[in-house]
Amino acid sequence: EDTVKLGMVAELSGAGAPSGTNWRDGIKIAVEEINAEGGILGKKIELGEYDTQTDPQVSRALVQKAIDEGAYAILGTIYSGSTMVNMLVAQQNSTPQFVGSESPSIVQKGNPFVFRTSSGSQKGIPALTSYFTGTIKAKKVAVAWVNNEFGKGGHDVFTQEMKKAGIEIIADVPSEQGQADYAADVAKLKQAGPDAVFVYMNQEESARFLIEAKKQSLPMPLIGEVTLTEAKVVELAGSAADGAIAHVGLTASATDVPGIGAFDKKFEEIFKRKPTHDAIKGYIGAWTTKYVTEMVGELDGEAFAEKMHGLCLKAADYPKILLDTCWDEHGEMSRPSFMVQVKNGSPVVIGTVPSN
Amino acid sequence: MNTPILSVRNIGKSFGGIRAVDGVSFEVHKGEILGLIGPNGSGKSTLFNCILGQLTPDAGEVTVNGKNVSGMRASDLNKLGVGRTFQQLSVFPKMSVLDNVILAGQEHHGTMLSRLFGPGDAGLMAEAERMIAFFRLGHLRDTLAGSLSYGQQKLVDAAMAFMAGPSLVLLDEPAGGVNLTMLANLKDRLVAYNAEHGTTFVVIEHNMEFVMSLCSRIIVLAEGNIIAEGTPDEIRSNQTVIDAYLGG
Amino acid sequence: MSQFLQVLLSGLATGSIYALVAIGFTLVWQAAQTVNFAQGEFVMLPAFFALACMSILGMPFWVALLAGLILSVVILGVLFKKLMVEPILPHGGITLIIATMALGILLKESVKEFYSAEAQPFPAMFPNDPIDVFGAVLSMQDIFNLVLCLGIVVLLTLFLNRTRTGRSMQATAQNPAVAEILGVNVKRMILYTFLINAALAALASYLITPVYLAKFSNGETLGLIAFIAAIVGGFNQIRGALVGGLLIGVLDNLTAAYVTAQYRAALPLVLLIVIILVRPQGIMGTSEGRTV
Amino acid sequence: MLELKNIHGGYGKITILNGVSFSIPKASITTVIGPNGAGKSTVFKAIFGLLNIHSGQILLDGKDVTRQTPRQMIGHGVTYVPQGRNVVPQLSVYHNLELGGITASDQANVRKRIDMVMDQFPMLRKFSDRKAIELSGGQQKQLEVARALLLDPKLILIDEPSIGLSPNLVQEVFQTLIRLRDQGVTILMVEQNAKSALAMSDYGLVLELGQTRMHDKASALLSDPRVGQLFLGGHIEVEHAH
Amino acid sequence: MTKSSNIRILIILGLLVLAVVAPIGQKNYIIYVLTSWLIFTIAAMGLNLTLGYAGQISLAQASFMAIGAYITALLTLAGWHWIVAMPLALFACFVIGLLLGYPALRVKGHFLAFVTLAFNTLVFLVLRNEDWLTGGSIGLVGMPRPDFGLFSTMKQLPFYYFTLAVTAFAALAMWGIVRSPWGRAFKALRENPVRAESLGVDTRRITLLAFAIGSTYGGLAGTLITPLVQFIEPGSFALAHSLRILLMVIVGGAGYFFGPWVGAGVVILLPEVLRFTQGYYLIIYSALVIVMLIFVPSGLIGVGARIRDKIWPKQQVRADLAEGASLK
Ligand SMILES: Nc1ncnc2c1ncn2[C@@H]1O[C@H](COP(=O)(O)OP(=O)(O)OP(=O)(O)O)[C@@H](O)[C@H]1O
Ligand SMILES: Nc1ncnc2c1ncn2[C@@H]1O[C@H](COP(=O)(O)OP(=O)(O)OP(=O)(O)O)[C@@H](O)[C@H]1O
Ligand SMILES: CC(C)C[C@H](N)C(=O)O
Ligand SMILES: [Mg+2]
Ligand SMILES: [Mg+2]
Repeated sequence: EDTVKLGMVAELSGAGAPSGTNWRDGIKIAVEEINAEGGILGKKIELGEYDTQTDPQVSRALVQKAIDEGAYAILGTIYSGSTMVNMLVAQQNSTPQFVGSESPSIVQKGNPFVFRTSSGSQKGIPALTSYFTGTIKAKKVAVAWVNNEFGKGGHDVFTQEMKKAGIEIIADVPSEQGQADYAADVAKLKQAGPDAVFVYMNQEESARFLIEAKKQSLPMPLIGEVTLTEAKVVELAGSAADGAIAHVGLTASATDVPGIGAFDKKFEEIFKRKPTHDAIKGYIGAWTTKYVTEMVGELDGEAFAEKMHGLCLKAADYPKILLDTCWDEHGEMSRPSFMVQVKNGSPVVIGTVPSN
Repeated sequence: MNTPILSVRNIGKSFGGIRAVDGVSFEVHKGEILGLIGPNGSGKSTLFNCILGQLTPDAGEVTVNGKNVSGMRASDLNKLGVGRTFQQLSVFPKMSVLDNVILAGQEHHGTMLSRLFGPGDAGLMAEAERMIAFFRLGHLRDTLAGSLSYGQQKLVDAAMAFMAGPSLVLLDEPAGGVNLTMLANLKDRLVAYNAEHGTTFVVIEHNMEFVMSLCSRIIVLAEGNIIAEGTPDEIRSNQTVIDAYLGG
Repeated sequence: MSQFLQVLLSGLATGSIYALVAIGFTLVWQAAQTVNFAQGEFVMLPAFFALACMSILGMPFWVALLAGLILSVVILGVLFKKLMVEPILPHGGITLIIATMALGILLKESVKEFYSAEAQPFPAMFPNDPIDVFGAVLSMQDIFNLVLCLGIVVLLTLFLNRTRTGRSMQATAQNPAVAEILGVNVKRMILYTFLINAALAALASYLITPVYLAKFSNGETLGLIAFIAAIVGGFNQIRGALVGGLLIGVLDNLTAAYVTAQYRAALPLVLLIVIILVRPQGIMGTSEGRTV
Repeated sequence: MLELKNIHGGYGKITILNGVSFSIPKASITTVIGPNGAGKSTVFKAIFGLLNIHSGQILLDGKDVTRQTPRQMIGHGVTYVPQGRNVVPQLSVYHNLELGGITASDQANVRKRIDMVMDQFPMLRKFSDRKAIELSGGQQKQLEVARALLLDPKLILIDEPSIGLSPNLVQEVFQTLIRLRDQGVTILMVEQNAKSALAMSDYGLVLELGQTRMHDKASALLSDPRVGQLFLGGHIEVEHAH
Repeated sequence: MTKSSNIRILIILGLLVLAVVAPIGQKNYIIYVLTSWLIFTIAAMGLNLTLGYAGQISLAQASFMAIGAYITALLTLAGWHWIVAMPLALFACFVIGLLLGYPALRVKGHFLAFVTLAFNTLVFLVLRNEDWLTGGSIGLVGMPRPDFGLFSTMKQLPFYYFTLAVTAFAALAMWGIVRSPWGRAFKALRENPVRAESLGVDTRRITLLAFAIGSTYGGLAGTLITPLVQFIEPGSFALAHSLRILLMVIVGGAGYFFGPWVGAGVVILLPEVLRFTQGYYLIIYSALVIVMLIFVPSGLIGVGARIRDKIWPKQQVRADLAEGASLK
């Protein structure tokens, strides 16, 4: 055979479609680039696309299908709820899998074949703690979160962190995925009057929240992780997003980083829109597959997984990794990250956080 | 006579402002064929529905064989041996004629459990076939009841009322739409059944020829009240009844 | 106190949106005796029509809104009636319900594939400037929604009950065979129903989308909640939609603020069950009458 | 006035009418009799455009009206009162009546006629605001018959009007039909209440197994012993179930 | 009569043989899909009883799969054998199904649809929010597949046969139910409950039973989903899945015994077949469903007969014509 198959299993329809399609498009760019450079170990990549409909059961079946059809590695899924289900299948088949999910539990199951493309919230959120304790010196905070696998994971990490830091959580406001009306949530936060609010929701939900927050003129800083300042959220929320702050693993606005700037340009040219961090995650996942496979020297899932553990790739040597990145023995990932704030309708990098 | 098979005491039923049945009392004796007539809207069907558990009367009491059955559910009444037909066509349209007729008898055979594990026809096939043949519906045995003509459905309806071997049957306009020859037949059948099994009938009808020749006693209802009661001859010549109902 | 007022007013505002969608359900029920499970998608779509007109054809906002309205009336009104309702309705309610569910998927996925999977901002017809009401905040748009909803309910109720065309539509829904025998133009009455429904959907779409953002999946929850609102209010009365919508909007917000956010979604459902069991015809509905 | 030429037709796969032919003159009453399931109602449906006609022709005043829609038939001045119950359940009695005249261009006239039929059936006036579904069976039938009188029809097809009506009202309906006939309206009626129906009719028609068997003066049918024996209550031999 | 039932038995045997050989030599994924087809057939069979035969709309079938699945999961995780967990799960579903039947005693049609829909969503919320028991949105993971000593179902193929056996048994039981007087009583309830009641049918009991038995089948499907997927979470039993099962019943042909088999086949397999169309497959799929409902509204099970009628149009004469006229 002169091709190597990769299974791109993602949320191409259903609630997760915005994340999934970005992930797919990021991967598409990577695959094109890799194939232009001669593929992996001289074999061209053949990308299989599998749509989970944002349904965990379907995602599980599709990972099985991708493997049946000869996928050497799986790229996806994004929603933690799905990843939790389908990573078992990849594991049973000793197939390496790059996922775009952030829920802490994913790397806590002892699965040696799963690897993140962004750090889990148990790493991302603690990076924010110093911001709460140091920069804004918060005494009491509130948390508004989306009640799904992703949000719950983040919520739990955040409450633990705050407890450790001795900050009191005075309002805890869960909301539904797909919720449209945030009036009650914001009213509740307003009433409670915390020093800051930690907002942990998917993209559109973040946007709707910000719009309502502005309407009711919620006075305190809104701080998030990953999603809150994403380009999409800013586009949707418009001026309501101004002032929102978030810690992000990757952002297309970090154009100072040469690789990211280039990717950003290319993506916009092809797809006529700004890449989200899911697009960059997919891109990195595909490139890592190439780099590490070529280190191993053959198409061997087990060897690949073994190689990945404890591996660090430097952007200087492996430019398409974009930032220096390491994976630990659980498949958790670390790399430098950014603090971003929305100013005048666009996210601006206001600081970098070293990898932890 | 001994205890009446059906006794209705002071039944009343209103719908909004309309007093459909206004405290009606009467008794039906074992083996009697009683006619119930009256102008449209006089409360005949409502009275039936109150007696048989399809409606809850506002007041009053119903006893069957001396047993108080007020508030009893229709299916339980049926199991006590009370059968009925409805004024409106009331078959099971997407079931075959045969299934319609078997269904009408099956709940009287065996127990709930034995009906699950017993034979599919609950042992009623022969009986049902005979009943169908009697009403000259043999060629329609496997036809869906819903695609029968009006009169044919009326006959299926009547056939169903007899399947369980009831001791009291309340018929709401059995003659409507039935061909005269078949109707004569139906009348013979009622009379024969009555004679053989002592089955009691209460019949609502607007076909005077049918009622007068079938019933031994007739009750006339108007505006929810009994306005006359007597033998067919007495009723025929009762001026109140002629004015309110029979016409000139 | 100001929290309570805020929650109450916001609830009314959201409730009027639910009501706007719910009206479509009660209308289709009263005039065609069926349920359109794609109603949520019917409300999701017109905003995309308008967006497409703006972004692809470069139309100005108000022109695009008009074009979107026309497209909705043609596609969600005329075509829907001709291609789906007419052939399937005679085969019974459930079949049409399933077909409209499939239609919902079709519309949703088409928007996703041919327009975008991502949410889009949508300009508001009215300034979103906050208005202070004793310390609580409402927007112009909120107030307009409420007023509009009331107006539509009154107009539609008058139309259905006070005009001969309206009554012919009801007759068509309740007993199409009889309507036909009496010479009612049954097909035209059904068409009217779906034309009105489509126009209402477009209107609702333009009012909702600035807040909800334009997204292919918007119909899912919206359709469901509006449906529940319609039932709670009373399915066979247009005004039921208003009462149901406002009630659910307010109770939903009150629950989220004061009782439990985790089980917030359960509240309309519990309300639904209670109402159905205690008063099946709904708060404003009338009973369907004699069965024996 | 109305002529059927060798009509064949039925429901779906099943053929019910096997060659029905007859013609009726203007301003006459014709009563159709026959056993249950003969196809009487089916003939009416065929005329009114509600049946799948395989072959044959229907002429109205010499014009071919085969396979026209009910609306077209109404346009030609034909009205139809089907068998069974046919009211619009949730509309009021008054609005049900109004629907009977929905195709008329002169609505003022319809309102006048509504007033007229209400005089004829006082129950309708008394209950004009009630929902039709709430009426008793016979009251609903009165409503239906009254509803058919609101237009100025040339031909009335009326399928068993007597079902559910009290005897005085049956007479009332028959008298109305006679009055209409005298005004020049043609009436085709199915009745199982055949003796009184034939007595007031000009012609009688016997239908059996989807075919016309006899067509004669009503009085001739009434006095025909075979007709009496077979369809008017004479005895037939049937096996008894018990 | 007997000839056609002989043919039917032959067809059934043929299909059974087909079901036995179908997965042999197939990849895991295909076997997995076939297994889910069987499992959803069971769930759809249950709904077909409730809806197709007894005429009671239920939009809660997925929640019974959930109840069956979670009970099985919790018990097998606690070390119980599937064979012990399964009957307990079924019993629970039966009892809860009875309870769900109560609203059906008061309301019908779309009202009932919404009560059941509400129930489905409430079950979902409980499963998601009560994480001390259900694992919340993270779900439960690592449930073992049953091991019957000599026959272990750990591998995909044995698990398929295990499922096939359970399905066959369930189908047989359903066949027995719908052919018994109960089946007739269910239909009578669907067609005319008032008349049925007046003929002695205890419509109350029959309504409750229709729900209870239908729900038990949903539960049975759930007890099989748990070991098949070995992971369960609330989202897999949300409303959309109830609607999917409803779609199976309608597309297959409500009220026909083999309807659910066809329906589940189409709903599960058609998307697989269409997968090659990439992003468009849901569009094509839903369009196909609509077209199907327009042309065969009573379900695919009737397609054969319709095609036969098209190819050999057969006019039937009225049955009484043979008896001859009485008036010559
Ligand atoms: N919708 C239908 N589908 C199939 N067959 C039908 C349908 N309606 C009637 N039939 C059949 O057609 C035949 C004639 O029916 P029709 O209703 O015309 O009888 P009819 O003469 O009016 O009888 P009745 O005196 O009982 O009203 C009957 O055998 C009946 O079974
Ligand atoms: N469910 C109901 N709601 C409102 N009114 C009702 C209801 N049922 C019956 N009525 C009214 O009660 C009165 C009696 O009706 P009922 O049907 O008992 O008359 P009936 O004597 O059977 O007449 P018919 O001879 O026409 O069948 C009528 O005025 C009717 O309109
Ligand atoms: C849409 C994203 C916020 C989802 C997230 N990556 C997850 O882990 O579920
Ligand atoms: Mg009556
Ligand atoms: Mg007839």
